[in-house]
Amino acid sequence: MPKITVQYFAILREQRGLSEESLDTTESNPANLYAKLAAQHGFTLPSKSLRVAINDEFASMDQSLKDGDAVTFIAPVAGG
Amino acid sequence: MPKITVQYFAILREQRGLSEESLDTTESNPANLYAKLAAQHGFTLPSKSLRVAINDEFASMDQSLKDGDAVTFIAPVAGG
Amino acid sequence: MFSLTPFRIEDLPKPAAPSSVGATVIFEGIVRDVNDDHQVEALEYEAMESLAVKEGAKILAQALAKFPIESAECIHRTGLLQVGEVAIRVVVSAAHRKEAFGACEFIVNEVKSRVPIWKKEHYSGGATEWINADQM
Amino acid sequence: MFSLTPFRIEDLPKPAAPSSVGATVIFEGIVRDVNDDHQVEALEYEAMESLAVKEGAKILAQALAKFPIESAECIHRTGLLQVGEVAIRVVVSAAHRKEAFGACEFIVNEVKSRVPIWKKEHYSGGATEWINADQM
Repeated sequence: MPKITVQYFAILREQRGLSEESLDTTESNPANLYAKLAAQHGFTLPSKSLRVAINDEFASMDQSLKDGDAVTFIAPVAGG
Repeated sequence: MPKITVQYFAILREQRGLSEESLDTTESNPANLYAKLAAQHGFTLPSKSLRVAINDEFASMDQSLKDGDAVTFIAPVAGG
Repeated sequence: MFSLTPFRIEDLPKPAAPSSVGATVIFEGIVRDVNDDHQVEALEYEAMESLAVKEGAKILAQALAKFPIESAECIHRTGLLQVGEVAIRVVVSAAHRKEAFGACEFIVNEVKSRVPIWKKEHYSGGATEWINADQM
Repeated sequence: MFSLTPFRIEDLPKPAAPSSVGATVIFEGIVRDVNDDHQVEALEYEAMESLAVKEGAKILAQALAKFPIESAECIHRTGLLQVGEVAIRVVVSAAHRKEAFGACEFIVNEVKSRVPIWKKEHYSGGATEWINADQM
């Protein structure tokens, strides 16, 4: 089963209660992975408001995940 | 005859060779006064490119001049 | 240069401009005391540093390609900031002012909408709230 | 405050902003080394001080009436300036950035077109020229 690292920042970090975790998962893409994690941990942000980064690059929510990927779900930003 | 003070700045100051002079003049307004001074001193700026200040306030080129007025012909500005 | 920094931006020197520069426009985004009628005591910024620095550099490169400017820099703070502190500074230099203004505003807008930095408001009374995280 | 000053603008402190300010936009107009393909060595600014200060104050008042901003300041140097020196600085503070940018650009444009300040370029080789005084 592919091993994926998930990083959390800001509201997602607080709702998850940690900054990073390693998961063995069969979810095929970030969208499915987020849906599963949201159900498990009660994330309040809907999937459509998120962007995702894979290995520190912006990516698509339906990009295939492969073993070793680092996935970051990016809540709506608010810099400045 | 009304006594008028004329102040010169920048290119007009250089072309006149002084910063201020007192004139006894019968010219009725700044436009006529400038025409006379331009002919006398070879000012290169056409009257239509100038603005005028009377007693440190912007004024019209056809405002009547009265005794004691301080007149400044304002070449096109170039601040900043 | 796009950088995230823990230092007070106010204390950093501004970049020196080459002699072909005729206009510099500087934007400073400052923590203010009120937002949506809430009394703000402090702001907490959190960044995904790896991607924020990359995305910030991309924005500056886009500004340099899109506008005839000489240089563009952006510094963004992270961590807890008090009211009155500078959270972001953008400095753009150009031969002429119109492009300096345009590029500076472009960079600020893009940073605010694209760079993975998040902001949590701390209100008087102790409540906190992540900005933009509720109304999607 | 609109002021003409003989000091180096770079050495003056910037005004402190009240806590309701979220955005400060600063414009600096700098003496650059080339204009219309002429190699510029220095610029000489001359002002009709009495009227310039009055007209400058009027422009700032107009900006404060036209834009929802908190404060607006403008300093303009006079005398001989070398390449790289700041000739004019405009500082606008507002709750929000859009208005700070708009008001700052408005003030710069108005000062350049209305305030009685003149500029003489000194070229390498010794020639000089009053700007805007030839093509009317």
